[in-house]
Amino acid sequence: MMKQEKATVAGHDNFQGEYRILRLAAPAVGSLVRPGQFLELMVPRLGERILRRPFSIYKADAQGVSILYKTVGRGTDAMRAIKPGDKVDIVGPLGNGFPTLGSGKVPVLVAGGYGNAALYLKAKESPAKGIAFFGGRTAQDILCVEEFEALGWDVRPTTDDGSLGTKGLVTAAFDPWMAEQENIQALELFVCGPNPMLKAMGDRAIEHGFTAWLSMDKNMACGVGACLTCVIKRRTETGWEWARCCKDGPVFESREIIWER
Amino acid sequence: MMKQEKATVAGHDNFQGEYRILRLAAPAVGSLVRPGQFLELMVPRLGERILRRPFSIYKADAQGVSILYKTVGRGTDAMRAIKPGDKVDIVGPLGNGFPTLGSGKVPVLVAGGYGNAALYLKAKESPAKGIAFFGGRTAQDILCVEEFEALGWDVRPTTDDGSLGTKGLVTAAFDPWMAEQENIQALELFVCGPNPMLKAMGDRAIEHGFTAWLSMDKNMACGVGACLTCVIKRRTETGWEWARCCKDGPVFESREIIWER
Amino acid sequence: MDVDLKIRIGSMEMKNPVTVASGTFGYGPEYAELVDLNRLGAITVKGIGPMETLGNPTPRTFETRGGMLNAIGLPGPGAEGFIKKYIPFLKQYDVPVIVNIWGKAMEDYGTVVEMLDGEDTVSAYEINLSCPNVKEGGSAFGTDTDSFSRVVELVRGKTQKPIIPKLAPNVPDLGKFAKAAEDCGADAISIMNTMPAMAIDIETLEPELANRTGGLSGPAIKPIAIKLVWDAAKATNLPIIGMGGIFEPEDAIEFMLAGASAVAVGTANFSDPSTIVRVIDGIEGYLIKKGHGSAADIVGMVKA
Amino acid sequence: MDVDLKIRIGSMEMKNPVTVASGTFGYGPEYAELVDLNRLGAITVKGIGPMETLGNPTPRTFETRGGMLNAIGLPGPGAEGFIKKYIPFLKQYDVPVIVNIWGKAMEDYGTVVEMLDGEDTVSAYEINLSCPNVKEGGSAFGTDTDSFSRVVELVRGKTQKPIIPKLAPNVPDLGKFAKAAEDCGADAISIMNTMPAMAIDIETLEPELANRTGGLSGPAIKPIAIKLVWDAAKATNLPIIGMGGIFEPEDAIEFMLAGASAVAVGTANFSDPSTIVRVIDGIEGYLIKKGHGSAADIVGMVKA
Ligand SMILES: Cc1cc2nc3c(=O)[nH]c(=O)nc-3n(C[C@H](O)[C@H](O)[C@H](O)COP(=O)(O)OP(=O)(O)OC[C@H]3O[C@@H](n4cnc5c(N)ncnc54)[C@H](O)[C@@H]3O)c2cc1C
Ligand SMILES: Cc1cc2nc3c(=O)[nH]c(=O)nc-3n(C[C@H](O)[C@H](O)[C@H](O)COP(=O)(O)OP(=O)(O)OC[C@H]3O[C@@H](n4cnc5c(N)ncnc54)[C@H](O)[C@@H]3O)c2cc1C
Ligand SMILES: Cc1cc2nc3c(=O)[nH]c(=O)nc-3n(C[C@H](O)[C@H](O)[C@H](O)COP(=O)(O)O)c2cc1C
Ligand SMILES: Cc1cc2nc3c(=O)[nH]c(=O)nc-3n(C[C@H](O)[C@H](O)[C@H](O)COP(=O)(O)O)c2cc1C
Ligand code: FES
Ligand code: FES
Repeated sequence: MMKQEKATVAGHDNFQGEYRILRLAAPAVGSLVRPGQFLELMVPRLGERILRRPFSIYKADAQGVSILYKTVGRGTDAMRAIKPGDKVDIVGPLGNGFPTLGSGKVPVLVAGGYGNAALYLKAKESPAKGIAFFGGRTAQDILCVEEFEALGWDVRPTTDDGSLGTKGLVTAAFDPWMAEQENIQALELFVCGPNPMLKAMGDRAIEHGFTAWLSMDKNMACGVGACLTCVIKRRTETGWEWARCCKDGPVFESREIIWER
Repeated sequence: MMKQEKATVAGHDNFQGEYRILRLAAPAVGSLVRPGQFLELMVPRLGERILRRPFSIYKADAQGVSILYKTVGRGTDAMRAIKPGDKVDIVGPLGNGFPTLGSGKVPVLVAGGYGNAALYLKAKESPAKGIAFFGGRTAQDILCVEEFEALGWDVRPTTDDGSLGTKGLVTAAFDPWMAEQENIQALELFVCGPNPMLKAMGDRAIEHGFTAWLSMDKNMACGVGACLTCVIKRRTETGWEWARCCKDGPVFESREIIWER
Repeated sequence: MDVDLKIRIGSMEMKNPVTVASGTFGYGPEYAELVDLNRLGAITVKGIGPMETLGNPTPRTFETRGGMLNAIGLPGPGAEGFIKKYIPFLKQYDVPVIVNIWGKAMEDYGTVVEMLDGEDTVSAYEINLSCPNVKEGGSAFGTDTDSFSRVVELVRGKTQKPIIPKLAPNVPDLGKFAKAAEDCGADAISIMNTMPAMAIDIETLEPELANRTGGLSGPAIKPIAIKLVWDAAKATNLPIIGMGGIFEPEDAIEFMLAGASAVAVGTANFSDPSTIVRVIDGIEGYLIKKGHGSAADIVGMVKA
Repeated sequence: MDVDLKIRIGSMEMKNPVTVASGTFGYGPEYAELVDLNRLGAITVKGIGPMETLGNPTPRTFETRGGMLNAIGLPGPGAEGFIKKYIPFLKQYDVPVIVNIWGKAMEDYGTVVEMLDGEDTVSAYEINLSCPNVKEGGSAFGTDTDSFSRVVELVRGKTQKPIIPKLAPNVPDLGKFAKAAEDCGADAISIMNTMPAMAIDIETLEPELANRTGGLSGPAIKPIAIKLVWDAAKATNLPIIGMGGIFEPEDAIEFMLAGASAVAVGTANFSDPSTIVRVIDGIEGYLIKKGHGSAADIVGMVKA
């Protein structure tokens, strides 16, 4: 179930590093959210640009939702001007979200960039807590560590410059840890981050026989499954078909995905 | 001489009724202004609309300029969001402005709406002071009365609803006054206001043989004489030619103008 | 005051003049949670070919100033798939369904209609003769009056239901196509499809769309579409379904004044799913304000 | 690092690839206080016909989402008036002057050239075969390859100076016109003129332009123009002057990657008179950043 709602901005602040947090009073959308879902936001005063922008839902409750975002282009730049009290039109919650943890499975979170935000609700909801691998360029890019720790997760940061945790990509921490696991096949990964990270984790899942749920990041236009912009190739018995990241995803199991460039 | 300048907003406040005053630190433009000139302002954050908006220069000095404006559409609506400290791109001063008062002439100002603002510098500069007829819908629409009085002008307001001065159009005060004048031909009118007011004054000037400088209001695109959008028919010896309000005007003597619809 | 919003296109009666533009509203279910489908004058579905098709590689869309490019390229379930997957859903609503059809070869148009014509739920066919995003067929049929007429005649021969050729905008004289549609027995025409267009990423030197070129839609093209509707209205008496950048009720009214009997909301669905309902209500409000008894009254009323 | 910005069109050398779009920059003096004219690659003046003309009634322009409509309608001093009023001014600058010419009848194009050709200050002719705003001639010549070729041949016969037909965008296959221009001895082609368009005031029911229809320009049309340049570049080896919605240096670079050797800044002049200089500097900066030695290097470099 999705809704279109004129949300009232309850707060808009710097969060950490280049990220800002936008808190929206949006009871209709807020009360429907499952972990891993996203919303489509109409950026106010962006007259010349006509499409909504998708953002993962960081937190949600019966009062509303919040998102974490970074300025990367015109839309996210114009978002900086949003003020408490403004009205912001959102459509959500969208997408399938993450499935619940399989019985007997060992949950592992892997995230980079806004992926940390996308995994927070999953981390909270998960009956079992485990290890979370968070990657970023510098310490500034690793979001929400204390929050995940407060939920009972063992957070293992990696940074490109070594300013926090292990130096290197997320795999630099994940691979040695994985090598130590006795029952690799019991692992169930929930991954959200840039495409190379998704692919790296997907490849390992297939090679080592564990489960990896990957939240795919594709440019979107409608966000509801109507326009067929956001498709990825999904394996079928006879070959492949297009699957829409916004509607059929954004979460797919690694074996479903046929990677392109 | 005209300049393009990134002006800094020094102030932006309610002025009176529906009018707001925008004060710009703009030394390059400010120091060049003659009475009756205007500027073209690029409205910030109006992405989908691409043209500048013309505004009469209300006040000007070596520090900058100010304008008075009313919200009538998208551009002037977006202008409401301008904050002190913002940068606003302007081109000006533009147009010919009002000529200096002829020797032995009796100056009369006639204005409606933002015309009051457009005449302020003229009122100030004029060596002789005289009578000013200001028309508006209600008392709220008659701007700057005290200011003109402080400069030594005898202000005669008219309002459609009688809430200030004579009830009726500006002609309701002007016509009886004119009838009393001994040397009508010595009158020299400086008029800025809506088209019907311009035409009414122009007709009287021609009928009674006095001079009337009319500041014409025509939609503009470039503001500098390049696009030929803002033309009006100007009488020539053999017939007529188009004259550009932005460059050849906005001020024309009543006899030059051939009125259309 | 009561106003009559009904519009008739051949045997199809629309309860109001507002439908959706093919390809911007899926097949019906996609927006059903956000939009009360029973409010619509008609539902126009994404283009259906004779067989299942995959469409173009990604990226398939790109946002531009005041518009967007798309090169979706007509992926879809094909006529059989459409009947199986979507007819049961669409049946539930009290809204005529316009199926947008396309083909790679001329015969394909006939084949789709043959496959669909038995379905009562299908109320009319919009014939896509103007898709800029498929190599074969598509646009080529729509920019040459001979092949245009042959396709329309072929479809006319296969069905009693209303047929609505959708015209290509990139021709110097749209009136000829409007006239040809009339001569070949069409019941209405749709104007316009997207405008062929392109964007290039100056950092990577790659076109922004995998298909390289695409079609421009959205507010940017509205003035082009209004002009084409006005041109066509002078050339034919057929009802016109006008579209291209309708984002506000005022836009829809502008199309009707220019000569459109009905309008379609396209790209605006992505931007604001409430557009369709706002447009329907806005047209009604305008008719009341201006003292008109029916939507048909304002069609072509522009003083020009 | 030194980059070579020079571009050559026939015998005309431009010190950089940036000119202005005819009709958006007057005849030179209008922007001279705001823009250092000596920086320009060339000045393209407003359309000049054989005789003084009045153009269309007002309103002549109207702003739309991401663009504007104009139906100025080619008022101007005529060839003789132009020589008297503007040549003395233009002579002062070290910038080639491209005179945009037009005619109501085919012969008019020849007449203008005969009248202007003795002036050394006139460096080249841009042949307007695509003005949507005049009844006779204009667009009609630009949408039919036969009359297009006849006009170009006629002009070719009258002058040794470079001639640059300006193409109409509302044709299904621009390549044919590009090819025809080449075959008739043109030195370059300009792409694109405005797109035929219209807007209606829904309160008064009047078209927003007195001429009823006009031409759409500005950012809205840029993706259409890029596509047309790309099409034409495949069909001809002639240099292309690309225009349509260039507001930022990145837009100009996009045109060059698509295949334009030079570009023209049009509607953006109204919006921001500093655009031309920013575009020239921006192209230079891009070439340096990307390690190119000359502007010509990036022409048509799109990976498509
Ligand atoms: C399901 C989903 C969830 C997302 N969640 C978040 C989130 O929680 N926080 C957050 O900050 N961002 C998130 N994003 C990315 C966000 O949508 C983009 O950053 C935003 O749309 C960019 O808009 P813009 O107008 O600022 O950039 P544009 O001007 O459109 O583009 C600027 C640059 O960003 C790139 N870009 C645009 N869209 C995307 C995209 N979807 N993915 C990667 N690059 C893109 C462009 O290619 C370009 O290089 C999410 C994207 C998706 C698809
Ligand atoms: C030389 C000159 C000086 C001006 N000085 C002032 C001034 O000092 N203060 C002030 O408030 N306004 C002034 N104006 C009018 C001002 O330019 C318009 O109000 C403004 O451009 C409207 O922009 P918009 O985007 O808000 O309206 P739009 O959305 O463009 O239009 C909204 C409505 O306003 C009308 N409109 C647009 N432009 C004009 C115009 N030029 N004249 C009359 N109606 C118009 C439209 O037809 C429409 O009905 C001046 C105009 C000119 C030509
Ligand atoms: C994403 C997308 C997909 C489209 N798919 C189709 C299609 O399958 N068949 C068709 O005839 N038109 C298709 N169109 C064109 C629209 O139906 C419409 O003619 C065009 O977008 C102009 O209207 P708009 O500006 O309101 O979107 C598509 C447009 C878009 C944006
Ligand atoms: C106000 C105006 C007047 C124009 N006059 C002419 C003209 O006289 N001759 C001509 O060939 N093109 C004329 N054009 C078209 C432009 O030269 C250019 O082809 C078109 O505007 C697209 O570029 P742009 O989007 O950068 O403005 C005119 C355009 C505008 C906006
Ligand atoms: S974004 Fe439209 S189908 Fe996914
Ligand atoms: S507004 Fe362009 S000539 Fe006056």
